[in-house]
Amino acid sequence: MAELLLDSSIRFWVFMPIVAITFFVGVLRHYITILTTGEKPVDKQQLADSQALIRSRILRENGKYIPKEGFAMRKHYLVNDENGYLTSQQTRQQPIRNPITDPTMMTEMLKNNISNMVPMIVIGGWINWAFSGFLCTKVPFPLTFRFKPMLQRGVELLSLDASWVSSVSWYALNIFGLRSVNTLILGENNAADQTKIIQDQMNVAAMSMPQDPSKAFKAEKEGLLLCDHQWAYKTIEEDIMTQYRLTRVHSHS
Amino acid sequence: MGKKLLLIVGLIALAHAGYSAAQHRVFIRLTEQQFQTLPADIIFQTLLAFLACCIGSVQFFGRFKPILITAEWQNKTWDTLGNRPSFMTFNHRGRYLYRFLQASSST
Amino acid sequence: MQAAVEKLRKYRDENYRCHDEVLEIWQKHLSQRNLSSLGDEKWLILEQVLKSALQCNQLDVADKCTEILAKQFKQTSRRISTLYAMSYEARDDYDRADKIYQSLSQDNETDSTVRKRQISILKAQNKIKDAINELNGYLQLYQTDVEAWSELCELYLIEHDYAKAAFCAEELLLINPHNHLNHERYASIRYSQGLYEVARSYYFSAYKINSSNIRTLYGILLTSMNLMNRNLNTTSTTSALNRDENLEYISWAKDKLIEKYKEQSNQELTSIVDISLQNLMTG
Amino acid sequence: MNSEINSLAYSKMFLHLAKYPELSVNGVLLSQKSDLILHFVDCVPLFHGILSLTPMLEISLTQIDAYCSKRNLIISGYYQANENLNDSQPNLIAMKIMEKIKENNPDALLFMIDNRLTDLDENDRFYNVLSLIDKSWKDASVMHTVSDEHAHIALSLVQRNFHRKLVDFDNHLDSISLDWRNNQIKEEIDRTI
Repeated sequence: MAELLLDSSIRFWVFMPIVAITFFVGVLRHYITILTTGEKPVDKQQLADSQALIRSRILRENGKYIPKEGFAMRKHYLVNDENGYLTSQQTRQQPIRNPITDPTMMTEMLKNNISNMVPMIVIGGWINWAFSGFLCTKVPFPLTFRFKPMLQRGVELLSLDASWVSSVSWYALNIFGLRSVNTLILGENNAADQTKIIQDQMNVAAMSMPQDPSKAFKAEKEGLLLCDHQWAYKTIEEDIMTQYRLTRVHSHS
Repeated sequence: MGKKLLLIVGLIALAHAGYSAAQHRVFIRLTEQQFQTLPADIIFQTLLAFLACCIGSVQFFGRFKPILITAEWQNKTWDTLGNRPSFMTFNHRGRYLYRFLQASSST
Repeated sequence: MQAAVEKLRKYRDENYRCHDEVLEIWQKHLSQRNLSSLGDEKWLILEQVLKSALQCNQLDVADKCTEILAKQFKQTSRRISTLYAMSYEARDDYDRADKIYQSLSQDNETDSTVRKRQISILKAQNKIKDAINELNGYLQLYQTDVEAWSELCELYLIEHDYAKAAFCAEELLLINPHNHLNHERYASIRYSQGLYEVARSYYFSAYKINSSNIRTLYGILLTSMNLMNRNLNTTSTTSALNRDENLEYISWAKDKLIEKYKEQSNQELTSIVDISLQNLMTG
Repeated sequence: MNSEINSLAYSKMFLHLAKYPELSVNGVLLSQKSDLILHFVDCVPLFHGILSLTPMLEISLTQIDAYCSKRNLIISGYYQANENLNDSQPNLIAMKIMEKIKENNPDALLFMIDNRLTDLDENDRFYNVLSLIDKSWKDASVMHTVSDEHAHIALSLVQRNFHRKLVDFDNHLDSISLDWRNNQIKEEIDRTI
């Protein structure tokens, strides 16, 4: 393989700017999303559903820490056939929020797309147009042939070693690579934003509800019906006492 | 401060190791020798610097929690855990008593 | 100055209840300096000082803080209007505060802080029963709010309704089973209700989680003694068996207690505890 | 049965109120054994926040009995302050604890704290003395004498932040190195008289 030597000016005019562009676009996108997401009040029904699901999951997980009657009482309240909370919620007709007709869903998706996908495509196209036709950098470790289409988009040279990278692919690498750097740097800022006094801190997390809650309720109901109650502290006195008896035996003998 | 120091020293050592590796390559090219491996001290310094960076960054960014899940509430009492700020009421004898306490601190 | 900010942060995060100290720190160190160097923490400190000032009935300090906060954040921010309502509460002007809370909860149905404030207004007017009903309604919606459950538990205890208080304590146990205080609180409520077996197991579990909790040892001792006395009159064989069991628990708890008192406490207290445990055993 | 109180008991009670102004507090008062007059000489602050849990109350009463038996004292008073400012009526908790105390001392008195009177600049006592006679409260404040310099002593202690040093039985149970007999208050008062 001939040892290719890249022009050093590529480093300053192509390699570095791409990194800078991706990073600052990430920062820009971050602040745009913060500004655009106004304070959307959580829908009451959605909150009630999510709370019920959290409670029944907690009951399944930590049920063993409370006595049998307490567990049976809560299980009865949640899943008994006539008016258990989960059973009644399950049969409630959920107005199917059809994404196409429902305006709020549409704006949600639109806003989401604008801030994420569009800038990536636009800048990718621009880089492709501005920095096409030459290699941008070399990956230090040798790569297999399959990496060629990924790393050398825009440079169709069969014989070229796979570790060479074209500028468009270098941009793609940057987008994924810098994401963690972004969250690292913006992560700190995010923490600062949360303490802002304007946002009303909802201390009760409203879990994002799946589209169709009745499926979630059915799954939760089955889960709860299945789990039977093994009280964690049935023989706790004995466990502690056996330790004490052992130590006493040692100390006496 | 100690944590940041370790991280900074690690990064500097790493950069220096990279730089001396590049210098070594240039040296090899100038004296037309065939490049085999980096000299032992550069490799050793890189590994050491890498280790220092790992320890430094973990301590710098992560806040360590005790391994035992119960340890978090071990020395908590009802005085701090028991009061609930969002149910705070103001209709209590503090209205009269705090006036005496203020008198002491402001004198 | 930095130490003062650190201290306030500690009081805020672990929600200490020492309002006079907070005010002292504020008047001595922070009120003269502008706190812009702290960035966002400045607003949290101001809010904390405001609440402490309202508790200590220092209404002038409270009004000064509200002004600064209102200047910075626009009037419509929900949090600022709750702080305004709180200052009305501190002036015993409950209906005006309630009006603000009504309007706040109109436009955002699921705002938990506003509903909690409405409940605490009822509590401040000493209408415990209405506060309990309101809190039950709140908990229908927010089923996993720890603060609300422990508040309801305390309200039921004031009303001497141990059964319902035990239900709330069970909820707290469900949400956080790794906190020895929840176990010990649940055991004390069951003990006050007279259910000594459950109380004893939960005192043991609290001891297992945190063996430096003295209340658990006392609890084990008391519950075993009550169980033993109760079984004295029944002459069935099982009662003889668990009589020795209880005796063993009592002696174990007594040794542990004396050992801890010798280790950590002074001589007279240890002798007092020793005598009192003797009286309990013979009494 | 008329009764009087010394400055130590009076101040400890007041310090306990000042240490937890937003919570309900309670405690017991000890008096010398004498059948003529109830002379309250000491006070042991018990709990703050939740008062209706019986296990730790039983423990504290047995320990205080043990403490009193050696010093020829007897538990003959119980004080309680409710959380709400305007609530100065004895409630169910006060009734139950008073019955328990009356078991071994029939002429025990209840010191029901009236939160509105805790402004010691204006009034010399911050409680009403009641006695429990077959489940109903009889006022006994008239036979209770309080000398007026108690208020000054209590006030000066609070202003010198002694209420933060006071240890009640709850604090003792949280960490047993704290001594619930509060001798440092006794020394401070002896020093100032």
